[in-house]
Amino acid sequence: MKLITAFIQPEKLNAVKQSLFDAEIFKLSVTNALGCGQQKGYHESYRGADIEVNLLKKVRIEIAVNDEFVQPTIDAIIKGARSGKIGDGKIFVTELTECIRIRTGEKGKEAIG
Amino acid sequence: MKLITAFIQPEKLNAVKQSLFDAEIFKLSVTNALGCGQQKGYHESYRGADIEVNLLKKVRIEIAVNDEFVQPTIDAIIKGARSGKIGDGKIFVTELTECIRIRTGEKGKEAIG
Amino acid sequence: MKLITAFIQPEKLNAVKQSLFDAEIFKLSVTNALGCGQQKGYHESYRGADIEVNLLKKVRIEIAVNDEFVQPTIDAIIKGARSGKIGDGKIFVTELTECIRIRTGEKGKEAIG
Amino acid sequence: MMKWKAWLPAILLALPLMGFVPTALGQEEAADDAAAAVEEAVEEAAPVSVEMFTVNNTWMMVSTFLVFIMHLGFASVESGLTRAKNTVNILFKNTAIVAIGLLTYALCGFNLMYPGDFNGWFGFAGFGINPGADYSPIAYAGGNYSYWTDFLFQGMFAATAATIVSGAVAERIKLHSFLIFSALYVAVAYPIAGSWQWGGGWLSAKGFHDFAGSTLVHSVGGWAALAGVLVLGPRLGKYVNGSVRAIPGHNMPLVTIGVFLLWLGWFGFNGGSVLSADAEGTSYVLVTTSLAAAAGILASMLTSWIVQKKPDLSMALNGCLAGLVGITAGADVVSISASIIIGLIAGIIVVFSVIAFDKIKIDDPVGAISVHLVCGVWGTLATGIWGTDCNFMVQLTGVIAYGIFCFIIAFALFFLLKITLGIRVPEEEELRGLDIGEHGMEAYSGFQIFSNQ
Amino acid sequence: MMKWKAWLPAILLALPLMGFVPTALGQEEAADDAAAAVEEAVEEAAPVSVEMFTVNNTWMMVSTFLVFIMHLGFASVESGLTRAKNTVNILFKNTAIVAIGLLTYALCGFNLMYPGDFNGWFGFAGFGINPGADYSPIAYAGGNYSYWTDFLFQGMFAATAATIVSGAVAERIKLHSFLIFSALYVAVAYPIAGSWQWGGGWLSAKGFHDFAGSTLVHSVGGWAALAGVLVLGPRLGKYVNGSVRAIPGHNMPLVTIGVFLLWLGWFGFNGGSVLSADAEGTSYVLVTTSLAAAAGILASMLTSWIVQKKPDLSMALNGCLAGLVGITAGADVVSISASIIIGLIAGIIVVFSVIAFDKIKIDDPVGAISVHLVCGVWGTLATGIWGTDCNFMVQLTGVIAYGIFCFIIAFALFFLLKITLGIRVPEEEELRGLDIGEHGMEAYSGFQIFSNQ
Amino acid sequence: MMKWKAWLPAILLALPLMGFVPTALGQEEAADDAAAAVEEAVEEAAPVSVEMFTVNNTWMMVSTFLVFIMHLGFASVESGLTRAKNTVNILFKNTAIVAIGLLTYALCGFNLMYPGDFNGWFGFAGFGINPGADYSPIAYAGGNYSYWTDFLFQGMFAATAATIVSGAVAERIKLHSFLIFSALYVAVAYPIAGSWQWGGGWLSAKGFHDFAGSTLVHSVGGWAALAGVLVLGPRLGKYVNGSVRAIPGHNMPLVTIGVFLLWLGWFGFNGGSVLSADAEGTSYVLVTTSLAAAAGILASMLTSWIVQKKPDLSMALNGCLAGLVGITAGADVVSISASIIIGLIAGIIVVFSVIAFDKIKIDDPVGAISVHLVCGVWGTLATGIWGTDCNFMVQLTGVIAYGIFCFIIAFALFFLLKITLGIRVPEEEELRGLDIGEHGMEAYSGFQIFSNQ
Ligand SMILES: Nc1ncnc2c1ncn2[C@@H]1O[C@H](COP(=O)(O)OP(=O)(O)O)[C@@H](O)[C@H]1O
Ligand SMILES: Nc1ncnc2c1ncn2[C@@H]1O[C@H](COP(=O)(O)OP(=O)(O)O)[C@@H](O)[C@H]1O
Ligand SMILES: Nc1ncnc2c1ncn2[C@@H]1O[C@H](COP(=O)(O)OP(=O)(O)O)[C@@H](O)[C@H]1O
Repeated sequence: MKLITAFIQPEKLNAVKQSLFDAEIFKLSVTNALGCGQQKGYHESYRGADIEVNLLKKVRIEIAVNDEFVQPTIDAIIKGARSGKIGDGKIFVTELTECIRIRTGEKGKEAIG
Repeated sequence: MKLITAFIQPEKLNAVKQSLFDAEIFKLSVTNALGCGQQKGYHESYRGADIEVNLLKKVRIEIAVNDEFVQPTIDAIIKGARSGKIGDGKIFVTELTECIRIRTGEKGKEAIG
Repeated sequence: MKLITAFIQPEKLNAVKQSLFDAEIFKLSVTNALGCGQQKGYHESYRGADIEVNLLKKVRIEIAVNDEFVQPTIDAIIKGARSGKIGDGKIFVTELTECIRIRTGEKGKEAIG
Repeated sequence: MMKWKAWLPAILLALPLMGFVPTALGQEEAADDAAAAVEEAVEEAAPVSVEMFTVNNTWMMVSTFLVFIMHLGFASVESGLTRAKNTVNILFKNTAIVAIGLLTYALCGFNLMYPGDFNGWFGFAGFGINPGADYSPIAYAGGNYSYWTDFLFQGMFAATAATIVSGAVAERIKLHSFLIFSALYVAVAYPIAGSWQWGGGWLSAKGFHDFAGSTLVHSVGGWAALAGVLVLGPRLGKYVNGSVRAIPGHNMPLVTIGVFLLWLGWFGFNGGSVLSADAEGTSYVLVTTSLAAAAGILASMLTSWIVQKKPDLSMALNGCLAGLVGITAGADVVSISASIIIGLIAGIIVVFSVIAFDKIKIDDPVGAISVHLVCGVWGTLATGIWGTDCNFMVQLTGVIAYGIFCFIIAFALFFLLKITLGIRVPEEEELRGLDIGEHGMEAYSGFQIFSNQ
Repeated sequence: MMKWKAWLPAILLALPLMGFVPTALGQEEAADDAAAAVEEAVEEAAPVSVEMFTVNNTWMMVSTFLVFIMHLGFASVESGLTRAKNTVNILFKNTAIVAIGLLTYALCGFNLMYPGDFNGWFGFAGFGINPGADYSPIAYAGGNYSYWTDFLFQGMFAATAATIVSGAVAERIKLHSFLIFSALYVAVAYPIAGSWQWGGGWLSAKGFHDFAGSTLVHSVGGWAALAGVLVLGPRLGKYVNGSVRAIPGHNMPLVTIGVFLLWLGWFGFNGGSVLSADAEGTSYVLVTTSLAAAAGILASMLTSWIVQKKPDLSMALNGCLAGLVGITAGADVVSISASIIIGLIAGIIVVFSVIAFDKIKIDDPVGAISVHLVCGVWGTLATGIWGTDCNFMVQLTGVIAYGIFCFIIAFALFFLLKITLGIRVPEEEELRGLDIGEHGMEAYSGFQIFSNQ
Repeated sequence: MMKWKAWLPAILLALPLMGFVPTALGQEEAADDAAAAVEEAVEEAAPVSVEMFTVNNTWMMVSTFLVFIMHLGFASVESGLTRAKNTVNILFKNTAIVAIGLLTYALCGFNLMYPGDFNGWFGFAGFGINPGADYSPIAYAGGNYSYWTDFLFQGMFAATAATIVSGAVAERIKLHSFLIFSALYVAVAYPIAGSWQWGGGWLSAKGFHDFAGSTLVHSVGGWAALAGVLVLGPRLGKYVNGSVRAIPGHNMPLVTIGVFLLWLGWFGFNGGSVLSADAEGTSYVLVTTSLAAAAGILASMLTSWIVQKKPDLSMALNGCLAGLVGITAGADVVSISASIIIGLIAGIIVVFSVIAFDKIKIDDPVGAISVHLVCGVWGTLATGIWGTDCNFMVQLTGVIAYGIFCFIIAFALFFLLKITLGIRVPEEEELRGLDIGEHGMEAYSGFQIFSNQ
C-alpha cells in the first residue's frame, strides 16, 4: 500500500476531485497548506508597504491506495491539477505499512478502499 | 519507529485524547482536515439550492511511536473513535526512519517520547 | 529521498525559513497544527473558569529532500527553531518512494528541488 | 414526532392574522387619519414657528443619519452573503459608492431630480448645490426642513440604487467597470427617474403613490441589478450540468448586523419620507414599517422551514428586507392589518423568488433582485390594492414605466462597458477571488480559509 | 514588579469615588430636582403646544430606534460569547424573537400590559391595536407621544425579555421549543407582569419604583433564563469530573460591538422612559446611566484583574451591562454619586456571580442570569436605598412578586415543553453544533474552525 | 488596455470639482449665512421658549449618542487593522478608555476644561459635577442645552483623544502602562488644552477657530500618538534590513464597520458642535462634513490606485476619516466647494503621509498619526485659508501651541512610564500576541489562524 500526498493549487481542488472520481478513487483527505517552491512568491502592497508573499496558499491531498492504484491516482491528480504554470505542485509517494478501518477494525487491503 | 496517522470525526477528538492518555501515550499532533470516504457526504440546502457536502470535516492525528507502542496506540484510537457508524475514519501506519528532538538534539527512541 | 516533517513553535517559522534559505533549501510546505508533547499545556482562565490548554499551537513543516540534503535540512531546522525550552518540537524523517512534479511530470531526484 | 412540525408553521403563520381582522375597520380609519396627517404635513405651507421648523429639521437630520447607516447595512449584508475571497472588493465598492453617490448628487443629481417647474419628464436646475440668493431657511419648505437637510436626505437615498446592484453582480464584475456604471446610473438615471414622481413630474400628476420608494429607489436598483446579472452571467460553479449549486455566504453575523442596520435605517427612510416631524404621520409610518418587517421575517422563516425543510437564516433575513421594501410604497396609506399582510406576502414571495431566479439561472448572490425588484413591485401594487386613495392601474403604470426606463438604460450601460472595457474578471481571478486580483489584499489576513469553493 | 500591580486596581477603584463625596449633597438636590422634573414630565397632562408634542414625540421615536438596536446588541453579544458552531442558531433565534415579539405585542401584549382601568392584577383591552374612534394624537398622552409611538416604544421593550433567555439557554435548546416558549412568555407573561407596575396595577399603587425596568424587563427575562437553564441542564463538557471547564466564546469583536450597541440602546431604554423630551429629566437620566455603565466597566475590569489575575475582556463587557441593568430602576431618582456606586457594585457583583453560578453548575454561556437577574435585583433594591422617595421594603416586595410569578410560569412552560416536544437537542447534534443540526448551514463557510471544543 | 486606466483616476478626480466652481461664489455667501447662523446659535443668550429649549436639548442628546458610538468605531477600526492575536487587547483598551474617560471627566476634566472665568491658561472649578444651587436648566446655556447634556456631550469627546493614541501604539504596549497614560492624559492634559479655546481661554481670545476639534481633539490625540510611537519603537518585523514590511490587518469588514460608524458619529461630533439645534447651522455643517468625507474617500482611493497600482481599501477608509478630520475645524465657516477641496486634499495627504511615516520608521499600525495629527493640522490651517473671518496666522499659532504642549506632556508621560513600569511587552509576548500574554484569552477561539506573521 502507498500513501500519496500531493500539494496543488487551491483552485484546482474541484478538478482533481473530479478526475479522481472518474478514475474511481473515492477516498481522500484534504488539508490547507502554505507552500514555498519554484513559484517564488509575489509581491503585494498594503498601505504602501510591500508584502512579500512567499508562502502561497496550497491544498494538501492525502490518498492511501493499494499498489495497483498508485499510477492511476498519480495520473488523475496530474490530469486535474496541471496548468503548465509554475506552482502546479508536487506529488509525494511513501510506503504505507498498515491501514485500519476504525469502524470495523478491518486491516490492510480491505480497509483502504 | 512508526508514524501513525488517523482521520477521525471531530467530535471524537476529546475521547481519543482521553483513551490515548489512559494508554500512556502523551504526545500527538492534530490538524484540521476535510475527508471524503465511504460516508458519501450529505446534502444541505442554502437559499433553496443544494449543497453537496462531500468533503466532511475530520480531524487528523499524528503520533510517532516506538514499535512496541504501535498496537496500544491503534487500540486506543479505535476505543476513542469508534461509534460503529460510517465516517469513523481510518488509521494509517508508516515507517519512521528517524526522529529528532529539536530542544536537545536527541535522536531515535529517546527522542520520540 | 526523504520526507522531513517538523513540528515547531509558530513564532519560530520565520527563523526556520531563514535558516533553510541560508542552507539553500528553498522548498517547503507548511500547515497549522495543534500539538501535545512534553510541554504539558498551561492553564488559562476565562470568565473565572479554568481552560486547560493542552493542545498548543504548532506549525508543521514538510520538506522533501534528496538523501544528501537530509542532514543540512535537519541542522537548519534545529538552528532556526531551538530556544532550549520545552515545546521546541520534533523532527520526523520518513522514506520517500517517489516524487513527481505535476507541471512537467518529472520524477525522482529532478522533481524534488 | 415530525407530524406536528408540519402544522406548526401554518399555525404560527395564521396567528398574527387573528385578532387583527376584527379591528381592521377601526384601523382603516386610523390609516386614513394618519394618511391625512402625512398629507397635511407634506403639503402644509403656512408659516410655522421657528420651534416647529427646528424640530422638523431635527427629525429630518436624524432620518438622514439613519438612511446613511443603511450603506453600512448593505455593505455588511453583501459581503456576508458572498465568499471570503471577495470581501474586500465588496466593501470597497460600497464605500466608493457612497462617496460617488453624494458627490455626483451634489454635482448634478439633486438638480436633475428636483428641477423645479419642468416638463414632467426631464429638467435640470444647473450644476452644484446652492440655495439661491433669496434663500430663507424657514420658508424654503414651509418650515419642514432647510435646503441643506433636503439635499443631504435625498443625497443619502441616491447612492442606495447603485448599492443594490453591487450585491447582485458581486464576485465577478470588474471593479472599474462597476464604478463607472454606478457613477452614471446614480448621477443621471436615478434622478431623472425620480423627478417623474418626487420631482413633481408626470407620474405624480397621474396620482401615482410611492411613499418612500418601493419603486423609485428599490426597483430602480433592482432593474439595474437584473440587467447587470443578465449581461454578466452567473458565477463559475453556480450552475453545473444543469443543477444549481449553493455557494454559501461566509459570515452570517455580518449579514445579521447588516439586516438590523437596514431595518434601523428604514426608520429614517420611511419615517423621514413624511418630510416633517409631524407626530401622528411619522409614528404611524414607523408602526406599519416595523410590523411589515416583522411579518416578513415570520413569513419567510416559516416558508423556508416548510420548503427547504430547515429554517434558513439567510432567508429569514431576506424576508425582513422583503417586508421593508414591500411596505415602503404605502407605509403612510395602508392600515395596520394591511401592513402586516403586505409584509407576510413579501416574506413568502422572496423565498420563492430566490429559488425561481436560481431555476432560470439568474445568479444573484445576495437575493437583491428578489428583495428589491420583486418586492418593490409587490409593494407598489399592494399600495394600489390597500392604500387609501390609491389606484391599482396607476400604480401598475408607474411600475412599468420605471421598469422600461431603468432596465433599458442599465442594460445599455452594462452592454457598452462589456464591449469596451469588459465587465467580467478573468476566470483565474474569479477562482482566486477578486480581493487578490483587484486589490492585492485579503479581508481576513492570517485566517485559514478554504478558498476553493 | 508584581507587587505594585496588586495595589493598582485598588487605587484605581478608589479614584472615581474621591471627589464625588464632597459634592454628593449638592447632587442629592440635583437628583431631587431631576426626579421632580421627570415626575412632572410624566404626570403633566395639561394641554401642550403642538411644537412641544412634536418634539416630545420625536424624542420618543428616537428612543424607540435605540431600543430596537438593542436587539442587534443582544444577538451580537450572545453569538460572540458562544461557539462558532452555534452561531447561526443564535442569530436566528434573535431575529425571530424580534418579529414574534412585535407581532404578539400588537396582537395582545400591548392591551394586556396597558389595559386601562383594571383590578391591578390582570386586565385586557382586546386584540389588535387601535387608538379608538375619538383618538386625538396630542391629547392621547398629554402631548408626550402619539398612540403609535407608545405602542412601538413599548413593543420594542417586549421582545427583550425573551432575548435575555436566549443567551442563557444557548448551544443546547431545540429551536422550535425555544420559539414556542418565547412567543408565549412575551405575549402573555411579560405584559401581565408589566401591567402590575407600568400598567398602573397593584405594585404601582404600593409606590414601587422601577424607572425603566431593572425588574420589569431584566429580571423578568432573568428569572426565565434561570428556569430554562435549570430545566435544560448544562452544556456537554462544561462540568467534567466535578471541575468547571471554560468554553470560550468565538468572536470577541462581535461581543464588543454588541455591548456598545446595548449601551447605545440604553440611552433610549432609560432616556425614553422619561416618556417625554423634558430636557432636565432626560439628560439627567442619560448621565446617571452613562456613569453607572462606566463604573460597571471599571469595577468588573479591576475585580477580574484581581480575582482571575488577568483582566478579562468578557467580564469588563459584562460589567458594562451590569452597571446599565443596575441603574435602570433608579436612573431618575438617585444622585450622581449614587449612580456611580450602583454601577461599581454591579460591576463587582457580576464577576462573582458568574463564578458562583458556575460553581453550582448553573451553566449560562453568556452570563445572562448574572447580568439581568442578579443586577436587576440589585438595581431595584439600590433604588430603595438611594432613591428619592423610594422605600426599600416596597422595592423588595416588587422583586419577590416578580420572582415568584416569572419563575413559576417560565419553569412550568419549559417543563411542559420538555415532556411534550423535548427541549434539548440530541447529544450528537450538540457536539456537531446546532447550525448544522437545526439549520443545515454554517456561520463561517470556508473558515477552518476546530469545532471539537 | 492599461493606458486608459492611468487616465481614469485623474478624470474621476477632476469630475467632482467641475460644476462647483461656478457656484462657489453663491456658496461663499451661503457659508457666510450658515456661519452667521451658527454664530448666532452659539451666542444667543436671550430667553427662549421651553419648546426651543427642549428641541435644542434633544438635538444635543442625539449628538451625544453619535459621539458615543464613535468609540465603537475606533475599537472596530483599530482591531480590524491589526493582527488577530492582539484583538482582545485592543478591544479591552477601547472599552476601558470610555469608562476611564467618562469617570475622570466627571471627577475633574469637565471643570478643568470649562472653569468659568479664568486666566486663560489654567483654571479649575472643583471636583465632581454639580450644576450649583441656583441652577435653572433653561437659563444654563441660553436654552441650548441642560447642564447634564453639556457634561455628557463634552465627556464623550474627552475619551476620544486617548482612543486615537490606542491605535498607534497597538500590538506592543503594556496594558497597564497604557491605561495609566490614558487616564492622566484624558483627565488633565486634554481638558487643560481644551480650556484655552473652548473654555474661553487665551486662544479663543486671539480669534482662533476650531469648530469641532481638528486641533483640540484630533491633533491632541495625534501628538500623543506620535510621542508614544517614538518612545515605544516599531513592532518586531516591521522594518527588516532597511526595508518596510507590511503587517496586514486581520479583519476588513470590522474596519469598514468602524469607519462607517465614525462617519455616523461625526454627524454628532460636528453637528452637535453647533451647540443648538439651529436648523440652518446644523444642517449646513452636516453637508460640509459629508461632502468632505466623500471627497476624502474618492481622493485617497484614486491616489492609492495610482501610487500603489491597486486600489487599497484600508486607504480609502483612512481617506474617509482624513476628510472628516480635515473638515472638523471649519465645517461651519467654509463654503461647499471649499469643504470638498479640503476633503480631497486630506484624502491625498493621508496616503502619502502613511507611506512617509513608514519611510522614516514611525510604525503606526492604523494610520492614526496621519489621519488625526496630519489631517487635523491640515484642517485647522485650511480653515485659515477658506474660513469666513478666519486668520491663517492665528490658526498656525494654535496648531503650534497645541503641538508643543501636547507633545511634551505625552512624551514625558510615556518616558516616565518607560523607565518605571516599562511600556513595551517582552519580545516573546509580542510574537505570541498580547491577547494570550496580557489577557490569557483569544479573540477568535476555535478559528485556525496563522499567528506567525
Ligand atoms: N521539496 C518540497 N518539499 C515540500 N513541499 C514541496 C517541495 N517542492 C514543492 N513543494 C510544494 O509544492 C508546491 C508547488 O511547488 P512549485 O515548485 O511551486 O511547483 P512547480 O513544481 O510547478 O514548480 C509548493 O508551494 C510546496 O507547497
Ligand atoms: N484511502 C484513503 N485515503 C485518504 N484518506 C482516507 C482514505 N479512506 C478514508 N480516509 C479518511 O477517513 C475518513 C473516514 O473514512 P470513511 O470511509 O468515511 O469511514 P469508514 O471507514 O468508517 O467508512 C474520510 O473522510 C477520509 O478523511
Ligand atoms: N511522538 C510524537 N508524535 C507526534 N507529535 C509529536 C510527538 N512528540 C512531539 N510531537 C509534536 O512536537 C511538539 C513539541 O513537542 P514537545 O515534547 O513539547 O517538545 P520538546 O521535545 O521540546 O519537549 C508537540 O506539541 C507535538 O506537536
